[in-house]
Amino acid sequence: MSQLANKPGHAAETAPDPIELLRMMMLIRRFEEKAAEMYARGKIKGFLHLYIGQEAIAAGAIAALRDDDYLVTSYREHGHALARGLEPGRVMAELFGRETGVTGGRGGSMHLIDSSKAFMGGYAIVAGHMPLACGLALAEQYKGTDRIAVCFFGDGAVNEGEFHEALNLASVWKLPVLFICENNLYGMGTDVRRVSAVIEIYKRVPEAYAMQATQVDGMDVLAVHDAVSEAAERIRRGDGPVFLEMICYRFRGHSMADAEHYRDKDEISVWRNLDPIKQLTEKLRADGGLQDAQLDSLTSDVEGVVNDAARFADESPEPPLESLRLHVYKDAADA
Amino acid sequence: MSQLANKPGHAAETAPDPIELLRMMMLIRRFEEKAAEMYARGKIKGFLHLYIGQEAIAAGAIAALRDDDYLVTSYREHGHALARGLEPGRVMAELFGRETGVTGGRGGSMHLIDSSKAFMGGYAIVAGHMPLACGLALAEQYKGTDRIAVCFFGDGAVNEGEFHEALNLASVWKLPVLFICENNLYGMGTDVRRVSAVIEIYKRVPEAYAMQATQVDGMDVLAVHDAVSEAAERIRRGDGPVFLEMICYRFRGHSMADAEHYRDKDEISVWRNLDPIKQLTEKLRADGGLQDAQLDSLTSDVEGVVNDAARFADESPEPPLESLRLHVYKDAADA
Amino acid sequence: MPEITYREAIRQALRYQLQNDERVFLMGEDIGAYGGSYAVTKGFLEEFGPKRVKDTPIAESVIAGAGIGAAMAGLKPMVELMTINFSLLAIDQIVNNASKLHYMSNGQINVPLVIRMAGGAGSQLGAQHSHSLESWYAHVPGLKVACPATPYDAKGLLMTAFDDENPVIFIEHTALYTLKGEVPDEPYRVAFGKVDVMREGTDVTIIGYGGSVWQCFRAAKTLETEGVSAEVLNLRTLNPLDTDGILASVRKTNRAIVVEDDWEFGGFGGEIAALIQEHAFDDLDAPVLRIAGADIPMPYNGRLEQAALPQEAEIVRAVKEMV
Amino acid sequence: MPEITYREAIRQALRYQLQNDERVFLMGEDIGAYGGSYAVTKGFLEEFGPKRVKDTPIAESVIAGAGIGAAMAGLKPMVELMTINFSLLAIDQIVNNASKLHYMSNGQINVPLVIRMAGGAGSQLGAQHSHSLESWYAHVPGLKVACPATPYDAKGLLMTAFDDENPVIFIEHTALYTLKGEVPDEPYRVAFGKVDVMREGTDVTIIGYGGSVWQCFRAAKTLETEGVSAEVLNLRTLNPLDTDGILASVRKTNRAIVVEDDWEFGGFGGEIAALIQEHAFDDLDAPVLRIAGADIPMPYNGRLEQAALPQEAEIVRAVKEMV
Ligand SMILES: Cc1ncc(C[n+]2csc(CCOP(=O)(O)OP(=O)(O)O)c2C)c(N)n1
Ligand SMILES: Cc1ncc(C[n+]2csc(CCOP(=O)(O)OP(=O)(O)O)c2C)c(N)n1
Ligand SMILES: [Mg+2]
Ligand SMILES: [Mg+2]
Repeated sequence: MSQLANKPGHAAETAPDPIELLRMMMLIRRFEEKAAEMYARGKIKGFLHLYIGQEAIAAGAIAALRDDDYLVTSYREHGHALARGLEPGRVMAELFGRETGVTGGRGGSMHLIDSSKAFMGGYAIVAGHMPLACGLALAEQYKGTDRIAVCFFGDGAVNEGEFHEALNLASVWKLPVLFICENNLYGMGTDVRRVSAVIEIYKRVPEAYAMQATQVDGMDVLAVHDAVSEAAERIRRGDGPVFLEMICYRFRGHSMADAEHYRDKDEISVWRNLDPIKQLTEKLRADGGLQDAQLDSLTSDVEGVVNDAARFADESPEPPLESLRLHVYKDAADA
Repeated sequence: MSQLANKPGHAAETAPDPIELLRMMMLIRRFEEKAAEMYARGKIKGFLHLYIGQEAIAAGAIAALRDDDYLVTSYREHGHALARGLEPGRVMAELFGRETGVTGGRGGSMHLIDSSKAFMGGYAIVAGHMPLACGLALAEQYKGTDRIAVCFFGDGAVNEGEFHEALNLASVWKLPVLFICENNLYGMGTDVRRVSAVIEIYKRVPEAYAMQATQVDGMDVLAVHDAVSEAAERIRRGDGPVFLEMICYRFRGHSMADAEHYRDKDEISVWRNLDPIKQLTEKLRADGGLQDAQLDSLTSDVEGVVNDAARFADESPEPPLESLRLHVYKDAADA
Repeated sequence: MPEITYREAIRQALRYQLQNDERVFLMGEDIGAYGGSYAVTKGFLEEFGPKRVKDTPIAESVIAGAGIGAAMAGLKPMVELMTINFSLLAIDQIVNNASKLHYMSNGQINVPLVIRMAGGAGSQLGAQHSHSLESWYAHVPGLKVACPATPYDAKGLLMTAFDDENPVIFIEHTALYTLKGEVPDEPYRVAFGKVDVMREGTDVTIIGYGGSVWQCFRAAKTLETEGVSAEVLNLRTLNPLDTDGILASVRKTNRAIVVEDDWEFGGFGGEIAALIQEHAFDDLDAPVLRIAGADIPMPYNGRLEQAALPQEAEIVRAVKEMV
Repeated sequence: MPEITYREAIRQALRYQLQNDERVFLMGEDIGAYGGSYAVTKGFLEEFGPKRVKDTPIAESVIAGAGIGAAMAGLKPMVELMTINFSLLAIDQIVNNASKLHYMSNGQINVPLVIRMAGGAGSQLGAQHSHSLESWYAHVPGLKVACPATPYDAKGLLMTAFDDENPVIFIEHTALYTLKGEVPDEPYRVAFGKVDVMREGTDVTIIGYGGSVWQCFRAAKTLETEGVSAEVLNLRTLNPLDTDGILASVRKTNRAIVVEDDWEFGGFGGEIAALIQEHAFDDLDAPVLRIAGADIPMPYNGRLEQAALPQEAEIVRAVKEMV
């Protein structure tokens, strides 16, 4: 089996650096705002699903994982990609559909992929990536490594058949998968209460799948980090899959096309008060762990990164027309 | 809505007649034995899945339902068909593929259908009929009747995505469906313990789907009858779906093609001792509710019915070749 | 006649059905509170209430299956699967139950169900959201498949779909929702299995369906300026297919070209070409050509996407080489 | 050369792969303790252990998806979906993930996955268990589709499938498992995308794949006794398709007929007919004909079932009318 075993990745299961978490959340936020702006200017097309409001989850969870732990996620995945360290410029270029994008402009916003960073993709079929997470985990279990696979998905995915099939298989085979449900209370315009037999989603898991499941405050990046650290450690030990429900809220519409008739202003403003960036900033300031100057420098740092990303994307060439039929099949010769 | 509402069917939720239940179980048993014989003689082809060992469930459950409650079930459905009162001759003729069969020889063993008796079919895609049960129930809820839909399926179906989607929808919409899982401990050669995250299947239901779920001794026809009566009443009242797990055992292989390497003889003989027909016979004899003469007459009665059925089937013509392309589409003119 | 959009035309048919047939109800993801992902059912929940307009969980198999079951019980459900891409998750229900039950039951049961879905590409939605799989559904006996290309067809075909006693797969092209055209206010039907000769011509027959009809139409106009008279056929339904109508046109023009968004290899264009050469072999002055989508997963980039889709210019070029 | 069955030939390829490539494992419903529903993997669990031979729950989507995921992570899974009928429940995984990931990832990821399934009809399994949907898979860019017709092909094509870096849909015909033929003991490959000229002839080209090859072959023998020299092509793979090989034969015989079990309307035969008439129009002395399954759900009754499937006699009759 030696040829198969990967060298262990960087161990991340140590205490989090709150400033680093703050910076990442700020980066994601600014990146998404910029993406929205670029969408309005017609630089980005198709569907664009912003992660604004949910930054604590990607930032906290991914910081608690090892660099070589596989990530698979949905179409709302810019945050996860940035948190995993994909270059902001190449991510923005992908949204622009440029040759320098992480998938050369082929995938677009919904399909960011960087396998060199074990970022195995954003997927646009609700719950369709959950079986892939099982397979990635199965492969590592087979090879005998201690890499794990982490699967992010929404509250809407929970009612799909593939959710059920994936959780059952992961449990029966004790696969090293961490399931992270980002429950932002809505699947498009559908309130989770109207479509899920049980509203506290994590409660659907332990009895049905004999799997440990916990609810986490998804607006608190430190809580997310802790819960994921603990879960990852357990999974890495070989104790089987874990399910975490992260309660959160998206501050924007489902996609840029959403007129948002289905949520009321009060609800939104309650949640905006729980803004994960605001919460952490306030906490750090109160603790004395963050000075004004430091915050300013983070802000301008992030601003610079995002502006550079947008500039890089805008200056990048489109993929050549001749590449149209490339990579439909992999040739043995490519190997 | 008046044009839609059905007149109420025959109310069956009364005390069961144990002799009638015994007779039905004996009929199913003899019918299946005859079918096996006819298969061996090449009169029946394709797949044949016998119900022997599980008779208490079809007999007990269906006797507890109203005649107009919809039934949908799997490919192991001869017992359900007979219990619902489909003519044994026409059922056997269907297995023979004859014109006089319940679907004119088109459906075969796996697809018995008699809509005039609300027997909405046997289906051969594992769990694929569960959504249909939701739809039938939805229609009656929509029309405002108190008919319910009853869905029979195996332990193997529980891990399919459609199981999950159906249970969730039924719960969210409070559909009048009764889910009856016939847990005979194996899906083909696969022991339920190797593929289900939780072995006591009913335990997978209440927390995940907010649905009442109970385990029932599926070898005890009276227990089955009682559990189904109670569940049906609850559902008919509008209190939403119910899930019953019936623990049982099939005495024969999965289908006629099964070499049965995966079960050991001891296990089989333990279960054969729990034979539902034997159990009820002994109980009734002990109670004085069944005399030898009566048992003999039941035996010969059932024997006669089954022999007649086989003769009827054998003497029936094959469907004419000209009918090949009939009923692919329904013409408005047919209506 | 009033000019309305393709979207509005579909809305009119749905509203008519909801108003006039109590057996009709709508069911699907985000068709109610959200108003439909393409805004087709906007306001319907308010107008008709939650009994007639049902928001479902994201669970395509049970949505389709529950629609089939309700149709078996005598209702006339309209199930929206949002897009053809998601219909793959419901395809077992459609193929194994909806299409077969009438036959399997020897005519006892039928499934009067309309399944609506948006298909097609062109809005940079990437590989998983850009399918045109009409050919798959057209291949399945027991199903009917309608692909409206105009607002007039959209309303008329949908009305006919509701009259049908069989499952109808109704595929709307995403790029057409804002297209305007003349549509009578009153209810009317467009027959299944009858091509619409959108433009008469004598030199070549250009055949399209759904979105591709418009590339055919524009190509025909361009060809006219270059002295080529092209007849344009809008198929309207793929199953039933108006083979006679196609052959009649080809027997007149002696040349045919099929245009579709779907992948060329193994696509529906092959069926049409095969039928034409089989039944009008001696009438053909040239092989039947196909202009279709490139045989690749759809790229996100806009230029690549357009290059992967059939273009007017390609049709013009192909026809000019042919005549 | 030893004579072994088609089943045994598949077993040999699987055993070879399990013995020689530690990345290979098998996964599917009842492939272990039960021995496979067509006994293809009988004894493998005992021989290779549960790590290499995995019995799964009945859950086709996650079986396929887990296979894709494991392939993404560098393994070489062989997923058995039992039959093509059940593959409909996994088709979203196959179409939206397996076929597209290499392209969507711009070549970063590939999915070296073999998906085996039994297809075809003829054993009275009824409407839900009698599909031949090869054409659907052949239509999807990014997938390869192999349909072995002989024991020799079964082993050789399966070996090639394991060498391939792409997802391969490997469709075995249920009626062929007991067919015997000569198969070398040692490993060998049969190339994808090369037809096998099973019989040379000059008057007509009869094209089949999978099970239908044998109807073609028998028809050709009968035709010989009636003075007609038929060339028989066994396609071996539908995607890639050996268009050149087909055209070379048709250019020689000037007539072609395609035979397949699948429904005729919208089936793969249409693609072949379309390609032939497009590229060999001037070589054709008659239209390309198709003999295929009747466009109906499959009836259980044996006589009706046979009437719904292509028969040798029909091929003979059609060829005689053609030449
Ligand atoms: C199988 C499938 N069905 C429907 C859709 C359309 N759709 C896209 S996102 C979405 C809502 C998903 O909600 P959730 O899982 O809660 O994720 P969120 O968008 O809230 O992050 C729907 C219905 C889809 N992409 N895939
Ligand atoms: C979707 C699907 N997958 C696989 C099969 C093959 N198959 C037929 S029966 C069966 C086992 C089902 O077991 P269970 O649900 O326990 O029912 P039982 O046969 O024990 O009555 C399997 C795997 C099928 N028919 N449908
Ligand atoms: Mg959500
Ligand atoms: Mg079972």
